[in-house]
Amino acid sequence: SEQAAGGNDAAAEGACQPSDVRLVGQVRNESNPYEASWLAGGDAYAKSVGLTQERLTYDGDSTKQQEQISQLLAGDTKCLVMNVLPNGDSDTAPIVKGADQAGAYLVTQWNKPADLDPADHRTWVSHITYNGVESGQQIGDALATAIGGNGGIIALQGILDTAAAKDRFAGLEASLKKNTGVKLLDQQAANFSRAEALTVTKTLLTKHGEHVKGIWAANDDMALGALEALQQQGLAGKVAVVGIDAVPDAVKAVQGGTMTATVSSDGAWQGGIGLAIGYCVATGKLAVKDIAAANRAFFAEQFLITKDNAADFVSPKTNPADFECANVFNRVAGPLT
Amino acid sequence: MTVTAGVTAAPRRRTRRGAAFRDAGPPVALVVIFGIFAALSPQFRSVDNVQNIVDAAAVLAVVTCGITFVLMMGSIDLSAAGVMGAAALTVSLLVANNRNDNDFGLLGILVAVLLGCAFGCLSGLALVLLKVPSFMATLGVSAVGLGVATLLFAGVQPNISDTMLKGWAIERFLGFSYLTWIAAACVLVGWLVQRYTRLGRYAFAIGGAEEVLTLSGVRVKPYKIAVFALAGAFYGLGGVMVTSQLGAGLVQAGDGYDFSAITAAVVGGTLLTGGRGGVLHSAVGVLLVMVLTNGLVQVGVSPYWQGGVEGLIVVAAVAAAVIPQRRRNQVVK
Amino acid sequence: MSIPVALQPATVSAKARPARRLTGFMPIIALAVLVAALTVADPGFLTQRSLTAASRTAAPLIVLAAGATLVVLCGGIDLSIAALASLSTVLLALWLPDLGGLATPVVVLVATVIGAVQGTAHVLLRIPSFIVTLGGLSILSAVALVVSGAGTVRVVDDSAVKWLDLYVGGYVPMSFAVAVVVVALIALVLRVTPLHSWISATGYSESAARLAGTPVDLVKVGAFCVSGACAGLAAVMLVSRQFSGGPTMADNLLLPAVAAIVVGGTAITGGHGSVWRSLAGALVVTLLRVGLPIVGVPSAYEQILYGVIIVVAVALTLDRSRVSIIK
Amino acid sequence: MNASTPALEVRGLVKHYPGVKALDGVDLIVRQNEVLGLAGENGAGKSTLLKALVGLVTPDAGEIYVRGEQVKLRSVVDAADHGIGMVFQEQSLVPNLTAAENIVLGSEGAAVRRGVYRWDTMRRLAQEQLDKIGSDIDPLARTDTLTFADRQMVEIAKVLRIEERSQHPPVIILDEPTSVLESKEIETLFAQIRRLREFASVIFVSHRLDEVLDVCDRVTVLRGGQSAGEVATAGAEPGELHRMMIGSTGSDDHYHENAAAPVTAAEPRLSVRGMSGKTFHGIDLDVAAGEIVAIVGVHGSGREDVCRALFGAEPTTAGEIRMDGKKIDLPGTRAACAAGIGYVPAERKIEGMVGPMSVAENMTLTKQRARCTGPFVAPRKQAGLVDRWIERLSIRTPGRDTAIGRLSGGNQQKVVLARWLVAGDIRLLLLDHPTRGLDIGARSEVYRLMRELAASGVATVLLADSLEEAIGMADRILVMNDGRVAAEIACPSGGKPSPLDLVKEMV
Ligand SMILES: Nc1ncnc2c1ncn2[C@@H]1O[C@H](COP(=O)(O)OP(=O)(O)OP(=O)(O)O)[C@@H](O)[C@H]1O
Ligand SMILES: Nc1ncnc2c1ncn2[C@@H]1O[C@H](COP(=O)(O)OP(=O)(O)OP(=O)(O)O)[C@@H](O)[C@H]1O
Ligand SMILES: O[C@@H]1[C@H](O)[C@H](O)CO[C@H]1O
Ligand SMILES: [Mg+2]
Ligand SMILES: [Mg+2]
Repeated sequence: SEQAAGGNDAAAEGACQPSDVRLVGQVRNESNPYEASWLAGGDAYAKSVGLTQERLTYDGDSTKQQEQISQLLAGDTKCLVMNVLPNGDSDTAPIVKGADQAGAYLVTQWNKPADLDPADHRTWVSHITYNGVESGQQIGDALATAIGGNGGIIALQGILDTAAAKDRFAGLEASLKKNTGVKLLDQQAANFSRAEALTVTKTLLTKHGEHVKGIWAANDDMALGALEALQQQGLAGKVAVVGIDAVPDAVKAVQGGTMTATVSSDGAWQGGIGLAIGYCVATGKLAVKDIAAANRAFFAEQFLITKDNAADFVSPKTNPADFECANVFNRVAGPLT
Repeated sequence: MTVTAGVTAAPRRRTRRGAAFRDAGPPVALVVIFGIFAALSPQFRSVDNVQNIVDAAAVLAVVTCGITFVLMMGSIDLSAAGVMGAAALTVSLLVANNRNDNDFGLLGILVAVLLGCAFGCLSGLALVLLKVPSFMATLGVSAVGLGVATLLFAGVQPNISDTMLKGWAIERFLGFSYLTWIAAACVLVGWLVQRYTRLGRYAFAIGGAEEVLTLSGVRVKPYKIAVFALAGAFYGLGGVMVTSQLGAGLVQAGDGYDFSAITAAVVGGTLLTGGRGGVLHSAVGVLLVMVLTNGLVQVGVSPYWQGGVEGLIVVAAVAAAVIPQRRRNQVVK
Repeated sequence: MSIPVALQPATVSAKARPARRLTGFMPIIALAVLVAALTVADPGFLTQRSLTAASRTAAPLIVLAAGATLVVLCGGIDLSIAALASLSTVLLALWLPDLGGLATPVVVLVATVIGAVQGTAHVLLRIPSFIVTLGGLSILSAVALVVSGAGTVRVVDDSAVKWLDLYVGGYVPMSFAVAVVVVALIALVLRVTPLHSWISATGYSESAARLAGTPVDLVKVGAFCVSGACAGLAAVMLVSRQFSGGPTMADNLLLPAVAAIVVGGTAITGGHGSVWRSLAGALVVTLLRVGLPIVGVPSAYEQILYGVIIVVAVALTLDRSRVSIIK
Repeated sequence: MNASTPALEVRGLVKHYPGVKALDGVDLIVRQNEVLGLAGENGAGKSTLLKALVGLVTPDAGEIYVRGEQVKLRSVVDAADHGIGMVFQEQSLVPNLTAAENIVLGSEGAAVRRGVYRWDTMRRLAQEQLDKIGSDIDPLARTDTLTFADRQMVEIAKVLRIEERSQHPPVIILDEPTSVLESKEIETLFAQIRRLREFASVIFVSHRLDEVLDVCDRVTVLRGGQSAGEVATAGAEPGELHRMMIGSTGSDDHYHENAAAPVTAAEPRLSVRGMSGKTFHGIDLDVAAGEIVAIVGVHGSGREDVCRALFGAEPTTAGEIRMDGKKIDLPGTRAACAAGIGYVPAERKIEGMVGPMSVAENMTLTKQRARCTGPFVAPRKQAGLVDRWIERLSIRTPGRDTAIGRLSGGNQQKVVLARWLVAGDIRLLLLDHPTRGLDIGARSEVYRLMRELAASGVATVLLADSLEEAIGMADRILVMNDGRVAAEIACPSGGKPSPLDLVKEMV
């Protein structure tokens, strides 16, 4: 026989009482600022509609994420809304399949294989991400400008087998093609980790010495680790550093001039918007078939943050209006490419 | 009542003491590997880089120092990651920081170290009272430590502004950072404890023949707990040092240190079955591991392969070190 | 010679047996207590669907733990199982398009061979299994990273592994059934052949076993082979539920697998234990991993509870009469 | 305390273990300044009684009096405070500590102040103890670098710390201290015991009854956990003791020399040419079917390693080994087993048996085929086989499923021997101290067994426990000295050499 797990029928779509909706937010852990702000954003949204968000964290462990999802889907799924950060590209497919079968409304963020499309699914309402190639290129360009278009840089890569790491590095390569005076001296993986970035940077600094004029990091955590390394080598302020995520410490560093640029990823908004989209569909305020194809999988708006505009991002304020059913797609920057 | 000896003192037979041949393997391996990298890469052999290697070894050296005492007893300790995380958060919230108005300076550091000590006690108690094998007891304690760290983290990254603690990573003395000197002091203290205190010698003896200690009327349990507590204190200090390096208290401060420390200790010649090795052995092991990680980057091995090559060399180094000691009916677990 | 030492077997059975039997059932008791506690915390937890999901979830962990149990029984440890499983998911995903149904046995075979290589290195080079397999872990991870191109390998046509996602009798996940069959098979083979004696003798006292002519080296290499094969099979299960292979997919299952073995009551020092115990242990660990967050324990407390419960569980299940010194 | 108060008195001591009554109301008196012998068969309860006297075993009933005062001994420290100390049956030193540390272990006194070692003081304290027994061991040598005999000396030096600890004359307990010593070392030990008697009381346990009679003033015999009587040693005969131990008359000819058949086989069963290894060089050795060849030599003569090398458990660098004319390669113990070679190691506890496993499993560990049908274990077949051998060797065990670790030493040894016999395909037996720690009865049975095996054509290489044993059992004796065969002495029934003949060649 086929499946034990039952599902809701499609006819039930949009038939939920607002008070029956179950909101679940799942991220890797609560121990980094970015994901903590995500969950906080989710909590705030849930509160605004008189509900509470169930928080799930899986320690960056793919198998644990799957296990939690299947256990979740084995419970009451009638009005279940999930806002999920899949650990890696490969984790999205089984989550989508499980949600589909159980009839749970699902919004995924960041990671998704290119050939998997929400439009082919019933309850996978939307996939949201930021354009990694674009952000990688933007900070690459900013870095090139900061070092005067000439000189060596080193790159710190994220976890090698994630789309975020690959896209951002592809963006850097595009930027390098444009800025021919800039030379990539070395690239090492520091796994999105502040501590690893510190040691790797120190090693690369001794390896390349004076030639290092800039450091490109695939996220802010690594950029902050690289900043510490510079400080310990007495090079703080002499080498330009760029990152991505706009975590508060990085924005402050940009403001203070120790970092050159970062790109906004708005954790609090991400935590709220996924739940909002699902809630609107579950309660019938938004019908899946009415959602434009371009909004089923989209890049969210992101901004390059430099010294000029850093003040605006020091404390990212989410606007409750963003989460109203009519506005949930306000921050769409374009369809996935 | 003592009766004076009826036999006159016999002239002492001399037995050779001091460094044994079997201990020579790891230092030789260290020199060889260093030599190879030095030949391959001019940057590698630069003074700056040697300083960099030693500086980078500081935290691992402190953690390995602690784990060595546990390994000498024949137990194992996987709690470093959790304990370091908890200590990192604790210290970053107690010294001057961006989250609260605390500014306890050294006292805060002391509290973090004592917290590590307390976690070590927990592991020891679970082993001694509940009779849970240390592998599991310390794994459990690590989880508890991470949980406590996450609670303290509470969503906002604590950054430290305490100039002394930050200075540890930045200020230098004779070319090496203060952290490196702290690590050197730890190794020295560890060595003294190992050689000149009952705690250290009993840890060594417990690994050699625990049942004999009991037969001699030694109560082993308090020493076991004390060893785990001592190790915990070293991890606590390790967490503080990571915080100094990163300028922030991270829940992940101890990520990966548990297995790296065990690897370093074993590469240095400490046996997992206990009763052999020591703090100096482990210090050599730490340097060996750090030379490898640094050297592989310096000679430009692809990041994809670095872990694999390192694993291969570690296995080869241990294999080479055990060759002189191979016997037919030797037990290798 | 007649010596009036009291030898009535009656005394033995009256006093020792029930206690022994109770410790034998401890893993099951721990499991039952845990399910009860979770149900109290969230009455909705104890449903057929929920248990079905949990057993499906547990399947790869059971298989991984069962295989590694043999190595532990021999007195060693295999830290490479999870990395080997990750590599196997990559290989399976890469080979499925060309080999189809044949890919599964081929991957299991390759994993077995990798296990054999590590076992051989351990016995020939006399390096502790902890170090060999720790080295193996990094090497296998590097290989997985390289052959996968450091990314996920999608399985578009999963028909060859789909059978593992079916349900037996509508309720029992096929993967769980397979896991139970694997455990039963290993247990049966051990029970009806001299292998059980050989493995326990090796684990309790390697030197005595060797001098009694036990093929200690072969037994150990064999244990590593089974451990490898099980890692391969666990990988197949993961691919069937994940529709892809990834170079780090199973990495985080290492510590849970070891925990499952120890929570089952198998002595980490070797000799005493069984694969059945590991099955129960794997279920306990799975329930802790998924149960705690699902019944609403917040993340930080979840870790604290996990640490405490797992220590208490081991305290309950370990049969101390069989292990003289706990390290 | 007046001079007639016993130093130590035990009344009605009882100790149960599951399935066994180890002590069943034992009474014992140890007078001041006497050496009391304690004799009894394996499993009679000697060690259990002695452990109760040092607080390691808590008796279920009974009283202990020290110098007339009733005491409860809760731990070794407790016993030491009452002046009672013990050298255990199995060596109990920490191998990776120095001799000095082992000597002061548990009562470091001035050698450790506030947890900090004072190596000089420690060295001096240890030196004082070693001087007492006239040993020239370096106190700062690691214990595992010492010879077996030296380690035994360290144990005795250690137990003598009692003197410093208690204000009273100590009671020193020696549980089978001689079973691992050689005759010269035994002489030294006895001198020490006689010296101790000057100021202390000693309890001495040995299965060598002549020794017991030699060094003790009085012997108490235990049987089945009860006191079976006592004998003043002056003028007593071993036979008399033995009778008390077993409750009936034993045979006088322990070695069953009459049962020895002349060796007739022309072709040697085992033929070794030029075998060399780390500790032995150019060994030539022939053993015929049905022949018992003993190898004698002092510690370090290399005979143990020769024995292990023949079993493939010790690497060789040169030489050739043939069984029945067929060359065998010995990469490991498996090949030796397959060639019909069996080995009984001296270190029974560590190398001979797997303690937590059952008698049945230990007995069938090697010859699995004997208990299997095809590749499968046949429980019925195994039960029958094991029970048959339990009966045949009169192994005293609650049952075949009892863990071997819970049997007495002699019975453990019989199980280990039986391991090689269950399949009936043994051709060469290598016996390394097969009677170490066995009582006379058990020993006699092992000898009978060796005779039976020889009669059925099994070749035997014996590393005997004593020269007498070697002479009594062997058809031929090889003397090893410094890794080489120094002499070969024929030893036929009726034409036995004297121990002196052997000693001449050994040094
Ligand atoms: N005079 C001394 N001062 C301080 N410690 C001593 C002294 N003599 C011996 N020791 C201690 O005794 C131990 C054994 O001494 P020895 O030098 O013989 O062994 P070792 O080969 O160093 O042992 P290992 O290889 O285990 O370190 C030493 O490790 C040391 O701690
Ligand atoms: N810890 C124990 N658990 C169970 N039974 C035990 C234990 N210790 C001793 N026994 C049993 O108690 C009895 C007496 O043993 P004990 O060791 O005192 O004998 P012994 O006279 O010293 O023998 P041997 O001469 O072989 O050393 C034996 O039957 C033994 O099996
Ligand atoms: O946490 C990481 C990084 O911070 C990055 O911003 C992308 O998302 C996750 O992979
Ligand atoms: Mg040394
Ligand atoms: Mg005894």
